[in-house]
Amino acid sequence: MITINYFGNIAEAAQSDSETLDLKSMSLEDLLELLDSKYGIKKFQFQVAVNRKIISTKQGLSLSDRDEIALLPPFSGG
Amino acid sequence: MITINYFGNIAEAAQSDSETLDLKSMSLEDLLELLDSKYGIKKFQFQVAVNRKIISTKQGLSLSDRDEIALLPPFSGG
Amino acid sequence: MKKVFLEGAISSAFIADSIAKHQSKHSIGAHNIFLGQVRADEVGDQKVVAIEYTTYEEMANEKLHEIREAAFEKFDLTCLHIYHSLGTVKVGEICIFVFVSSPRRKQVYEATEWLVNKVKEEVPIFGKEILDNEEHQWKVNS
Amino acid sequence: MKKVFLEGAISSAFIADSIAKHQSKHSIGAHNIFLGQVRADEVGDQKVVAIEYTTYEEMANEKLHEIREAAFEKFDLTCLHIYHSLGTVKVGEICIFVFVSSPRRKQVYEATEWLVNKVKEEVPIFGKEILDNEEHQWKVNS
Repeated sequence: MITINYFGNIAEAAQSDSETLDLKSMSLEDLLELLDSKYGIKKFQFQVAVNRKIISTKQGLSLSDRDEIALLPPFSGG
Repeated sequence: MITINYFGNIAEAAQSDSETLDLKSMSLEDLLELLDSKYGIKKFQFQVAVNRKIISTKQGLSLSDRDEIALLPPFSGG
Repeated sequence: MKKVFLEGAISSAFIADSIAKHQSKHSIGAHNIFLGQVRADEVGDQKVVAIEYTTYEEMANEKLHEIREAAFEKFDLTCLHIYHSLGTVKVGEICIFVFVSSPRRKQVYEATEWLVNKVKEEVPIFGKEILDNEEHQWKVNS
Repeated sequence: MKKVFLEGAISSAFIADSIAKHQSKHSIGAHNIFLGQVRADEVGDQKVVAIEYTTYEEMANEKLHEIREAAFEKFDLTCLHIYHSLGTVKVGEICIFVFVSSPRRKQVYEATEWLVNKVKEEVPIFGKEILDNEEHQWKVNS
């Protein structure tokens, strides 16, 4: 099971703050394709965090069970 | 009449915050000599303000009636 | 882990209380405080009336911990505090409070500036600007 | 002429009140505050327990007016406030409060630093450090 957290305008598009997908493993690339087909996320600017660390989406990462993914629009604290 | 204001360690040496001298005019240099003979002010580090502006003591200034002199030790606000 | 996130605006009473708590620390000679206040920015013919803040709190707390540690390495500080609002903060109210204390004043300004920039750039906080007409837009830091 | 000199220490309630007064100014986005606190410095085997401040008030007010004007020329500020104690301020208490507000944060740190340095260097204020044993020495800024 993979948890995906949504924030800002992506949470609006997903109409949810969070969901879980019942997958044992998947590449990050495939996950992002899947989410784009569901919510059209590619039109947004965002970074990806895996287990609360920002990672490059180009490094061919494999996600595994219990990973926590977050799609993070540009930070705008302060 | 010339007013002289003392601050910090110079006020301590003069045992006063302020005094007036009944003079119509005098050079600043002579005034400082007079004050040194009374209070030993030359052992202190200080600047001189005439009418609330800091002036150079080397410019041969003549003081006149109603001038307000101040002997200012190093500033230590804050 | 020090608590950073507060629900709603940061009150001047809260700030006063933080200041007062430092009066028993007699090695401190200088404090610097940054406060961010919500501005009534114009957006077309509308105005911002409030910002609603959300965060990815677990990640934000990890990041804030790193930022704190790095600040103590980088600057000569006695203590530092960072507070940020979550939820609704109205125009004129305070949404971020960064508080740095040191024996001497030299580094406090730079330390505060560095901390505020780090929080804005590296901590996952998201601001939703609420407009007059109840529409909204997502805040972008400049 | 704005009032700068206050009798005794500057309380956290006074600071909170100053902050709260700015909440109606909706163009402000950033505040920076500097607070100077009396440190228990060691002097031989004695410690500083308080500082007694005096000033040449007429000259100080003229100088502070010049400094204010120059700060508004130099930095993009909405408002600025400077307060300094006279009389006795005990260890741990606050003796100077400089408060700068601006639409944006960029310049506020530098503006505060510049103002604090100007006050220390150019305003005729004199601090008498009172020691444990009731002796004193005249404060020298570093």
